[in-house]
Amino acid sequence: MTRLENPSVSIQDLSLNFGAISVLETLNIDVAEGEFIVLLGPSGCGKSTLLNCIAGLLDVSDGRIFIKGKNVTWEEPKDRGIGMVFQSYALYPQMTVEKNLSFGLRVAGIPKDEIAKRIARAAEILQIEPLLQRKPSALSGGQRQRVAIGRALVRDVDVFLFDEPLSNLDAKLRAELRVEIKLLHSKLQNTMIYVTHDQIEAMTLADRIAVMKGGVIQQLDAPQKIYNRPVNRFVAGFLGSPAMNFLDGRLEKNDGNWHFAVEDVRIPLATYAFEKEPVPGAAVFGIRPEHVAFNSGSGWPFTATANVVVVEPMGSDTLVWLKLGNQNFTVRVTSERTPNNADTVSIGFDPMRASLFDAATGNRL
Amino acid sequence: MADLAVPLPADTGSIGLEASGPRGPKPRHVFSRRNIFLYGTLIVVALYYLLPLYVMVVTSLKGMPEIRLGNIFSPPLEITFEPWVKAWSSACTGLNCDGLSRGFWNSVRITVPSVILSIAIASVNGYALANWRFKGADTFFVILIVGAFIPYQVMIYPIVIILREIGLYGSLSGLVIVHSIFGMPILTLLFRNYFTSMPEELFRAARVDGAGFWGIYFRIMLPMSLPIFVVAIILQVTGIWNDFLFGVVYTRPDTYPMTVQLNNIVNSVQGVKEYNVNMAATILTGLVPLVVYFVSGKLFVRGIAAGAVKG
Amino acid sequence: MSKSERPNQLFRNLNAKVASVPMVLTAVVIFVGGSAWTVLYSFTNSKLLPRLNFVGLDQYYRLWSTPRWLVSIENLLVYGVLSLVFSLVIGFILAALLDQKIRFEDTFRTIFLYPFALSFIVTGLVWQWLLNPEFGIQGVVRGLGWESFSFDPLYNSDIVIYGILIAALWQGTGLIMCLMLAGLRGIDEDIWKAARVDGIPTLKTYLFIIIPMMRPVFITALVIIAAGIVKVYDLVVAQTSGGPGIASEVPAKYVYDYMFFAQNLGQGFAASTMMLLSVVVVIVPWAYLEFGGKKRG
Amino acid sequence: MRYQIMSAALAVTTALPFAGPAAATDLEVTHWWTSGGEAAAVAEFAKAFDATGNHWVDGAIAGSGGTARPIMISRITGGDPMGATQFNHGRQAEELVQAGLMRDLTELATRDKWAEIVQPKSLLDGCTIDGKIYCVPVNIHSWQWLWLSNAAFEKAGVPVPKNWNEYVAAAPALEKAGIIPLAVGGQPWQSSGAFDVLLTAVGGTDAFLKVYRDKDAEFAAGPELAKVFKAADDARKMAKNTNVQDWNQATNLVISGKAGGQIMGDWAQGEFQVAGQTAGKDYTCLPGLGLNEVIATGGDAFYFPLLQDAEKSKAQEALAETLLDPKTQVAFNLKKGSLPVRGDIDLKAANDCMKKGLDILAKGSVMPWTDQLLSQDTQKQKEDLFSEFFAKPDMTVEEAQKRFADIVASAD
Repeated sequence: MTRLENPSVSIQDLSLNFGAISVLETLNIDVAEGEFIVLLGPSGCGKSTLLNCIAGLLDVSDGRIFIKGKNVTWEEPKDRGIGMVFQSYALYPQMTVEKNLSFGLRVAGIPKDEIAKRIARAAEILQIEPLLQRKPSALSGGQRQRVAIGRALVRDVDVFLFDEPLSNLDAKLRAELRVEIKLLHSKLQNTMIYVTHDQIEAMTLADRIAVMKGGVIQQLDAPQKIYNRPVNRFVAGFLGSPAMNFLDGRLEKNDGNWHFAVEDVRIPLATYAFEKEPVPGAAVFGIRPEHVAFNSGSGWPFTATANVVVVEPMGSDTLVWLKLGNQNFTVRVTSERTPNNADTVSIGFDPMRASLFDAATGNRL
Repeated sequence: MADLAVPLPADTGSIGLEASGPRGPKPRHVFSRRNIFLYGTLIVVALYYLLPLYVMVVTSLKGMPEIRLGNIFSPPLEITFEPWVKAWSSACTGLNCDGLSRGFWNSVRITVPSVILSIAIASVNGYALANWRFKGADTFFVILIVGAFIPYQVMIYPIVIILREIGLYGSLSGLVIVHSIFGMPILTLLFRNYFTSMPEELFRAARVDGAGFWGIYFRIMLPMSLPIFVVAIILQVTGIWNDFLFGVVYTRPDTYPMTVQLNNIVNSVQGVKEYNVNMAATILTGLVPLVVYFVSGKLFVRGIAAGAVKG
Repeated sequence: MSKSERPNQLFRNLNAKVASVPMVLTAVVIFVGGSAWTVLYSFTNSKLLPRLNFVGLDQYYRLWSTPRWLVSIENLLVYGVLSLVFSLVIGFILAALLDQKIRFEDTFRTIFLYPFALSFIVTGLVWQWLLNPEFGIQGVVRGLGWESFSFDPLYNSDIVIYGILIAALWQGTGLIMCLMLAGLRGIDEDIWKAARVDGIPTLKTYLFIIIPMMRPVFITALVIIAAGIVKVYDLVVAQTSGGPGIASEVPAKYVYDYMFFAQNLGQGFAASTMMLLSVVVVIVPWAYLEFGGKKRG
Repeated sequence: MRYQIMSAALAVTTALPFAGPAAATDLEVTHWWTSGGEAAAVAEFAKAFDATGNHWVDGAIAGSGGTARPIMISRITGGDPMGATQFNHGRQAEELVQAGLMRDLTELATRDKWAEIVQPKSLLDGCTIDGKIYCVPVNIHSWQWLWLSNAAFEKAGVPVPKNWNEYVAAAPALEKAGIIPLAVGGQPWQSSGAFDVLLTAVGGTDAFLKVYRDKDAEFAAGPELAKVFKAADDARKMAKNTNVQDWNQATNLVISGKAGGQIMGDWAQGEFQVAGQTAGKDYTCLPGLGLNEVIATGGDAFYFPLLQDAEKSKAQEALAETLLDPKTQVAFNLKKGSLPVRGDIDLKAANDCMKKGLDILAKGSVMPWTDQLLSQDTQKQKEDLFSEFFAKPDMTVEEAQKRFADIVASAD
């Protein structure tokens, strides 16, 4: 991978195993100054473990961690210049909000007036001034998470670590706080590393997303890039809702042109940008539901007919579940163009927007 | 729950559907079969549990002639507190005729430091095991738990030797150490389970905040551990107060705890067994743990839930 | 990565290690050391004082040909199985009854729990008194006119162990009930709702849904009861002194009597080694599964 | 240990300047004499010892010797010895002496000529190990007594028996009158002791010695012992309704006329005395069960752990002297119901039963007892056997005798 010039956080060849079980395998990431990185993946992929390693809460088996150019691999968490926000807020229940915010500072022996100044600033930024004298049990979930963020804020650190901070909140609050975190980032310009399994959070917040699976980073890229050009079938399937359509078939070259053959349909691949010169054989063809349209004539490089199975109106748009031959296929269309159940419709798309994967390795072709 | 049977509301006029059907709160009966069975069982069982206490109290208030004649369940015809006075201040063992009073203060002097020391050690142990696992800690813990099952008799002799070698045999501090050792397995287990059940993120947050081993223990964990401390205190107060074996083996007569004195009084039969004095002595000896229970029973149940059930 | 960069492993978590010193000392010196010492001397013919005069397995041959030891083992098995079963069953039933949102729950709970505050010595004395055939329960019932009524467990060799069991259950079920109650309270209300909607009868809900969910509570209760069973001593001493004859002897008492009354340490050590062995065989695998090697998520 | 010695030495040096002649030294004395008669007797020792200017700190441990001995031994071996402690003289303290934990009293004994004053001589033998004297015998206790309640026999309408055989014959009449014929407490040592008494009475002194001194297992399995077991079987049947544990409760059954009699040592006499009963009028005593009038010279003795404190060591000597003092001996033994260890004192105040005992002693019909002959281990096995035998009616006489012979075979 490419190394950044002056990374804020740099992880080099990081490995972690519990006995024989390998949790993280030779990870490498560089995070730029002020960058917002999201670690995304299904549960058990190692994303929280990686975050805990960065925080110093877990001892690594091998590799090094640098923060601000300093090797912190064996440093205590408090000495790493990090602040951390937890999923369950982890507020000290017996302390008031103010005491919660100041605990770390008091432990570090920072002067009282300095503590007061920092708390005032954090409280202002997060708009929690009226809550300072309350106990955590008297706060709502959203307020608690604000306080938890405030605790990281007052530490005056370079790197913020978020461990699924919004997972315990209901959908509405989650959306609100998501925006607040984004604002906070643009205001503070700190480096932030954010763990989540929610792809919307990842897409909306991240400068770059690291999609993880099985302790390995699958792809580290800007959100749009990951969405549009996933490097393998796992990443393609994990991002996007509803998930990308996958058709199992064969890659064939007929008359000098590449085609993807699925059952009796042949999809021309003239517009598709191959990563490298392909070879014929089994492959998977992926296309996102919103990149397919109901055909109202020609103009698409590829068209076919399919049977409607279920129609799901979602308000702004509609999901239509189809059968293309024997394979399931979803299409997202605007609400006005909704077919009826059991209709036969014709569909079309541009293979330029599709992704082709090797059937065996799952890698992008 | 137990409100009286609610009469069906009077017909308030037809609204189209069946007018006389059930409406409003479902009627309930105080004397439903379920309730009779439930409370009946509970009361019968409660009687079984209360019977011995009742007999103890009643007997301790009777004079000896009445005990010889009457049945043990009948209430005293003539209430006398003499057995209590005798048990407390003048029952004899050998030449010592100062009853249980001496043993009471010995028990206090043994129980207080033992409870404090054993809980201090066990809570720190449990905390270290739950949050600061180091290599080999589990092995020691397993040994400790297995130790909870070892009959005390196996250990009496080796401990006599160890105490002799460190020069603490027969002293109060020796006994305090013994109590701390034998209280350790169960208490450590309780504390470990309790601390494990606390959200680990809290501990992580405190570490990020820069608190160390002792900082987290005293400033984060301790203030949150009231329920489990109550359980530990109750278990230890009753356990140590009620101990007989260690009290008799590791102390000398002038520091005998109350239970040993009780045993002495009960077994020092002078002619006829004075059952009323024995019962009074028995109640007096059990009084301290009983009071502790009655005062903190609710907290005990809550603490048990926190420390014993999870993990 | 070169390993030399790591700080000395010994000093990592130093405070935790220092804090664990009492535990480690207790585990190693007292429990392991004391046990090893006991096992070692069980192969000697030590009498009043421990002496390293080895006689091989002689003490064990004698132990297993002593009727009293065999009676003790049998008693422990009977007592152990029954007290385990009854403690769990009674404890659970009481907890289930208390969990019915009844009135006076606190009162009932206190009544069931208070005997736990009393020592075995006290328990033994009270029940000795209640079970005395002359003026105890038997005497009172006979006095009421039922002359042939017979209930004298403490003076009947065949059933004396049940007399001890009655007292032990009286003393110990309260705590088990407490544990079970805590366990029941920890069960998600939704489970009950689901069972009710599905029309599963209460009894079946308990048997097939609730009890399996309470596995950790049962294990804790099991440990507490089992630890008490192996150690049962004071109660027997206070209630029957092992009598009538040797009918209510238990292993822990055999150990104590032979070590101190008979002044035959070797024999006492051999008996305690057998107890230790059975404890280790049963407990260690369980303890290791339960507490060892388990990683936190 | 070393610290203790040092601090003890320190205590001595600092204490010396202040130690005037009147300085009272506290000496803790442990014993298991806690019943009414016993406590009254031991009070005599305490009184006499306090009169020497020292102070008797009473360390009574209730229960029985079996409960108390382990505690005493733990304290001596644990490095926290008391000033003096009771044991039954004989083999109980043997190993403590061999381990050098007990004080050698030979010097004192020679000075005070114990060899001359202690009667019978065998008593001092029990205190002697490797030619050195380690204990002070304080009394002679003999087990071979049958105590009978005159009131009970009167109620049953039969004459008070003169010996064991008549007693067995009178049992049905007693039973018919609602009286327990024979009281045997539940504590194991009582049934075991009762058997030994039957062995001397029914089998004779020689049989007793052959079994316990010579450990003749073949003899123990033989027909002569079968006779004794037959008698034990009678006793078992007569005792089956005794529902008490302690020996003095059993004695109390006799005192109150609820039981016909009890086989118990002479210490039972103290209980009759405390209850205000008179020998001959209210109760009858039959030494040797009326069959074989001998006195076993068992008894109690005081041992003195080796102490580092010079003051306390001196007090130990004062206590030893006090214990053997003629006046104390009389006062103590009258209360205790035992016989004095000195032949040169006059027990005018002795009651009928004690006089019977003194006569037998004077005739020289003495024999050693199990405490001297058997190890505690063997005695415990014997106790287990006989307590089971007495409690389990379905245990056959033959089985009991076989197991008895096995114990004798492995005895030491």
